[in-house]
Amino acid sequence: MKRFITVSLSLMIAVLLFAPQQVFAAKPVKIGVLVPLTGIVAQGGLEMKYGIEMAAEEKGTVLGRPIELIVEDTRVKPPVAVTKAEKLVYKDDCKALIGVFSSGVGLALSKNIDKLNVPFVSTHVMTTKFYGLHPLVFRSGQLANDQTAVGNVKGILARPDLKDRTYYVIVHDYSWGHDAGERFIALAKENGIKVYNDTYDKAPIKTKDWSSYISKIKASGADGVYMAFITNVIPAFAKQTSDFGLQGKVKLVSAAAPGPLELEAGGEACHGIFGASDWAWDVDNANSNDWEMRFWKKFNTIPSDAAVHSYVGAMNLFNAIEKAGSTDAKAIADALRGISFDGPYGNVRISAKDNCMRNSAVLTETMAAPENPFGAKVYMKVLKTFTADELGPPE
Amino acid sequence: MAELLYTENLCRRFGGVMATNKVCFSVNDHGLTSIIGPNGAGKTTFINIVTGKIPASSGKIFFKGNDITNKPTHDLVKMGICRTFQINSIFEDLSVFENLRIAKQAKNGGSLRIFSSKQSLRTVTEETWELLEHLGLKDLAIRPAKNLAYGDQRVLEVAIAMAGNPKILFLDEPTAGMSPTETKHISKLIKELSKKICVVLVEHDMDMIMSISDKITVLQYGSTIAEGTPEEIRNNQQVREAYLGKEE
Amino acid sequence: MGGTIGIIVDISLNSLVLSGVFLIVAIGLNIIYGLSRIMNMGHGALYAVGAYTGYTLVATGFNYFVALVIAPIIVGGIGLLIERTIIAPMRKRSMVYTLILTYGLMFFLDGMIKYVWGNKPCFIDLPAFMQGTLSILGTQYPIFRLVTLFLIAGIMGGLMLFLNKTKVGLILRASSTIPEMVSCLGINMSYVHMGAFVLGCIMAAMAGIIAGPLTTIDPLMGSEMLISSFVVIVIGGLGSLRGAVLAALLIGFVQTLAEFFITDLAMVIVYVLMAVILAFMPRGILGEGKFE
Amino acid sequence: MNNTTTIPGIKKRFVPLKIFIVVLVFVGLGLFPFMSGNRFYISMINEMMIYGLLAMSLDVLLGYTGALSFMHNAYLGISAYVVGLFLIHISPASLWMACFAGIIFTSIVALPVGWVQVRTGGLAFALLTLAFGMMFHTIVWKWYDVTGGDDGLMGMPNPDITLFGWKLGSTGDPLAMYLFTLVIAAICFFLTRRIINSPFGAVLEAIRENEDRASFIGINVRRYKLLGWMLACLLAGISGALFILYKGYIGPSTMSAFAGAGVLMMVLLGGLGSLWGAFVGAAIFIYIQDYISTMTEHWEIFLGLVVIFLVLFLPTGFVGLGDHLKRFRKG
Repeated sequence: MKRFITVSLSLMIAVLLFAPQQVFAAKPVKIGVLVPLTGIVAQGGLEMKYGIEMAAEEKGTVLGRPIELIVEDTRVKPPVAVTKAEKLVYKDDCKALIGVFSSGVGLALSKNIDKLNVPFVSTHVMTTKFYGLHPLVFRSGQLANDQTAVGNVKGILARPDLKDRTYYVIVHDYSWGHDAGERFIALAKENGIKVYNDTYDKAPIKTKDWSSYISKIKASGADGVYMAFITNVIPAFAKQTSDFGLQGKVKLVSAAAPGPLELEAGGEACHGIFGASDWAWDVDNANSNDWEMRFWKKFNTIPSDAAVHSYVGAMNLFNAIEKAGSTDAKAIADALRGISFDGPYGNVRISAKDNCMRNSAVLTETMAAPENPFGAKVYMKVLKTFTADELGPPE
Repeated sequence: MAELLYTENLCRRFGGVMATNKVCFSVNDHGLTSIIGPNGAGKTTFINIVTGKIPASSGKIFFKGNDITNKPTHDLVKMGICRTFQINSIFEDLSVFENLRIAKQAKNGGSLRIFSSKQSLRTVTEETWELLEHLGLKDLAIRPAKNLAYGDQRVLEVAIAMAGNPKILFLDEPTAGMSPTETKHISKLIKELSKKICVVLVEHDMDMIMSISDKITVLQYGSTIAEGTPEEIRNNQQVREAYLGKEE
Repeated sequence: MGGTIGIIVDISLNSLVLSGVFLIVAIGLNIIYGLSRIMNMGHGALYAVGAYTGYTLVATGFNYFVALVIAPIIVGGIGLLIERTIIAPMRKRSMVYTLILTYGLMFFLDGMIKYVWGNKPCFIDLPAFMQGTLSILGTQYPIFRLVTLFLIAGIMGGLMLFLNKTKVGLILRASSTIPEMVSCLGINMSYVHMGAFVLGCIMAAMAGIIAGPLTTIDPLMGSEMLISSFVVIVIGGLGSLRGAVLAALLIGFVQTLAEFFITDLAMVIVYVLMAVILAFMPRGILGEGKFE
Repeated sequence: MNNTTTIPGIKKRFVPLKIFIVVLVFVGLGLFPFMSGNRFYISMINEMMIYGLLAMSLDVLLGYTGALSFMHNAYLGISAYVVGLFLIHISPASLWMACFAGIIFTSIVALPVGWVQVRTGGLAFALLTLAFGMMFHTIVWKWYDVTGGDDGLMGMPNPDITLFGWKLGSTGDPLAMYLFTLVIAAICFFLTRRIINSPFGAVLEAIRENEDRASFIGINVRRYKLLGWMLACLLAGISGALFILYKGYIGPSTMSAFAGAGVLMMVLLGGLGSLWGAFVGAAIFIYIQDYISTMTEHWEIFLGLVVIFLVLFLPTGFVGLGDHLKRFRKG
């Protein structure tokens, strides 16, 4: 018996070693993907990775060469992301970087972009600091804070039941949160929307127990909350406000679109969250519906805005490399300026003026989901669509 | 003969128990004084207070006339009040040579030199070798202290205390666990030492006590019940009762 | 809507709940340290495993209170497995190495949680009667949080009874003060250490299930609770249960008040408090080792 | 070879062999960037040297004074922030002034903290370092307008490095930065070795061996523990300055409790009580962490297993392996 095992083992190893190496027609074009796979936003990072993988598969080849994605986990920590970017560019010889969830990581990466000397397309960073930050740094993904603020303020003004509420502003304590908070307060004041606290509350990202913040909101008597939280914390905050019996009385307006998976977990308590976002699977057009089904079949997770942004961002990047005709950093960057792609949420164009995308967006409110192929119980219903120029910024 | 060290009504209370109860104890600048008493009489507690290991509850200690009650241990050692421990307390991973060298260095000073090498402290190294030779530990010099035989470790324990050139040396049961030959060796050493400096010995080995002590103090339940020469103590009725219990 | 009384009620109840959760996690950590001088860095991860197990049990149809009993038993079993395989051989090693070993255990457990349950936050759905709020003195307070207070009081009462009244409890208490003496009495110390570790894990799991509905269950809940429970047992005095009770109340109130009034610097206050107490009372408020 | 009758330093055996190895390693590291030229490996080794310096500073505390610090990386962070702020706000070109300011500030902060730390011992000391470390972490994280909060310090210039009058290049150029780190790390290594073998170092070792007995041979344990603490924090400050010059970035996550435990791991991996072991430990830890995390999403599981395996089966760490094997040979 013992002999039999050793023989079969050696056979197996032999097969493994001499398996026919896949003969490459030509050297692949390597693209570095930087997404958070651990830490608080791991779910968002996973969905971003799916979006980019889907784009690479559907695009197939660039400049006649296969696309090879090398994925690295940023752990939402800027120093880690910089080290991983160095590895992707120097060791794996990647021609471009894509992804990045948080503004902190995005800004740290942009600081080192001269050393790395490759184009960087961020697909989820919302900080307004990205406008014209660096000739090699682009944004093609989530709405920036100013665009979301415009969308939300216009949405509030259009709704009589929201117009005259006083809003209590509470943000996650990092650059995106501060930026989103300040933008909304400034714009709300211009349009006569009552804001309870001009100096917005800053909550640590790792906050789990929101009871003391909710008691503050109850004590303030405000009947609306403008929250700038990371996507997967929104349902948790909503659930705890409903635990405290505030769901009917206090209206939640969000600066970022809640993740669908997290909405499912939140369930009943997550109804009534109001906010602007690029896309939700309730958007009804041929391109969007077709994309949703392809995504659902391939990954069996509810299609989310994090996935669709990364998909569109990746397509823009691949088309730019195709247009540039070479993998030279400057050529790709020039090609990226002004490029556009007709994706699930309409035409997404990267403005030549400030390297950031312009695209249409939707105003949504979460409620019980109708019959849908994904088995989702809660969904973001589309109330209104904004055109790109409505959200600005002017070019 | 001026009094080197004396205590006035020294007390130490642990909760309700008076471990040391108004002890008045005095020693001159040389000679061998022994402290004996049944287990739990407060011998080690008394030494712990005088050497600063634990603070006194009340009472005073004077050394060369000035009050040293509750002074930190390292200052007391610098003044020359050194001690050994009942349970071996040596620098295990360091070599025997280093064990004594560091004690010498702490005494002679030079610890603040951060860039010169250990050997640059000439006198410290020379004195360490002399002490090693004197105590017959020379051939064990480079062996780590923890690999020594138990008896040798006890000798090292005394050697470390002696390295500090003490004026008064408290020995807490130095011969505990030693073989008869080693006990004889150590007794000779202690007797020789008590000629130059004051030695206070806490021991259970009565033959040793009676043979080498100049003066004996007997403690029971924390207070002194008798004091005197070995002869007086041997015939003292109270001491016999304390040890053997009252005859019915 | 709130009114000042309402706010006071809110804050005091919130801090009681927070102190309660801190207490149960810290007690578990203290039991393990008090009895076998092991500082378990993986304690936070076991707390998270308890919460997740509770979530899965409730999701598969068990009643919340049934889950509150089953999950600690499961986690206790996991604790037993861990103790037998990697903690027991560390008995004779120095404290530094056990710290690093349990640090590795924490990484391992956190990784396993992500592997088994994925990244998404989960919520334990409570039985009907506990949902909704109760109006007390002009403020709406969730019923569940009040129930938590009773649960915590019950668990602490049960623990005190177990330690003071039962024979095993007596052995545990004795071996925390003089381990050598207990082994002389013919009690196999490795069973005591095993018992202590398992009891610690059970407490961590219970705290996890109770805290589950209060906060959110996500992979990072363990590490955040670990640091808070360190703060509590250090201030209370390592190994002293009564000290942990005092410290949990102190930290619970200070943190909640600080979060309410000066939200930003809340956590700085807590750490400054810990540093001050440790500086002047290195043994913590009640001193070390008194295991009652 | 070793004559006990003369007055030797006991550990003087094989002296020429050890010096030869150290010089060989130093020259090898020096030539490496010119030979391989691959920027990724240059910057990886650069990072290993910086963390090695930090691990060595922790080894001075843990391996030589016997005091366990959970968050020694906090002092790397403080120095890095001060160097960064100095370069951003005061004068972007003066590299040496910035490093000097960083190290001095770290020592000023470390003194009162150290004074409080040395009043405790054993586990209380370790947990107090956790408390102070978390305090610095939270302050740095909350003081948004000065430190940039969670995003870390932005807008770091790249000053030029002039070493003994010779201009290496700007901190942005990995080669210049590599050589700068190598020289500074080497100087710190030799100075620390000198200090450890000095009378002061002997006192630290005595305190590590037996704190009680040390006070009974006349050592003011608290004062020397404080001096040992200051030396460790000073070295951490130097590694902090190198860190921000190399990375151009510092954030609260570098000063977190987990990064602190990581440094502790490096020391234990390398083997306690051997200064160059800390560098070996740092290199291994960084390689394992990077290598595993690129392999799978669930890298935490494997890292945990590696740690448990090392503590159970390789207690004295890789460098300590020597003593481990020697003991076996003796049977």
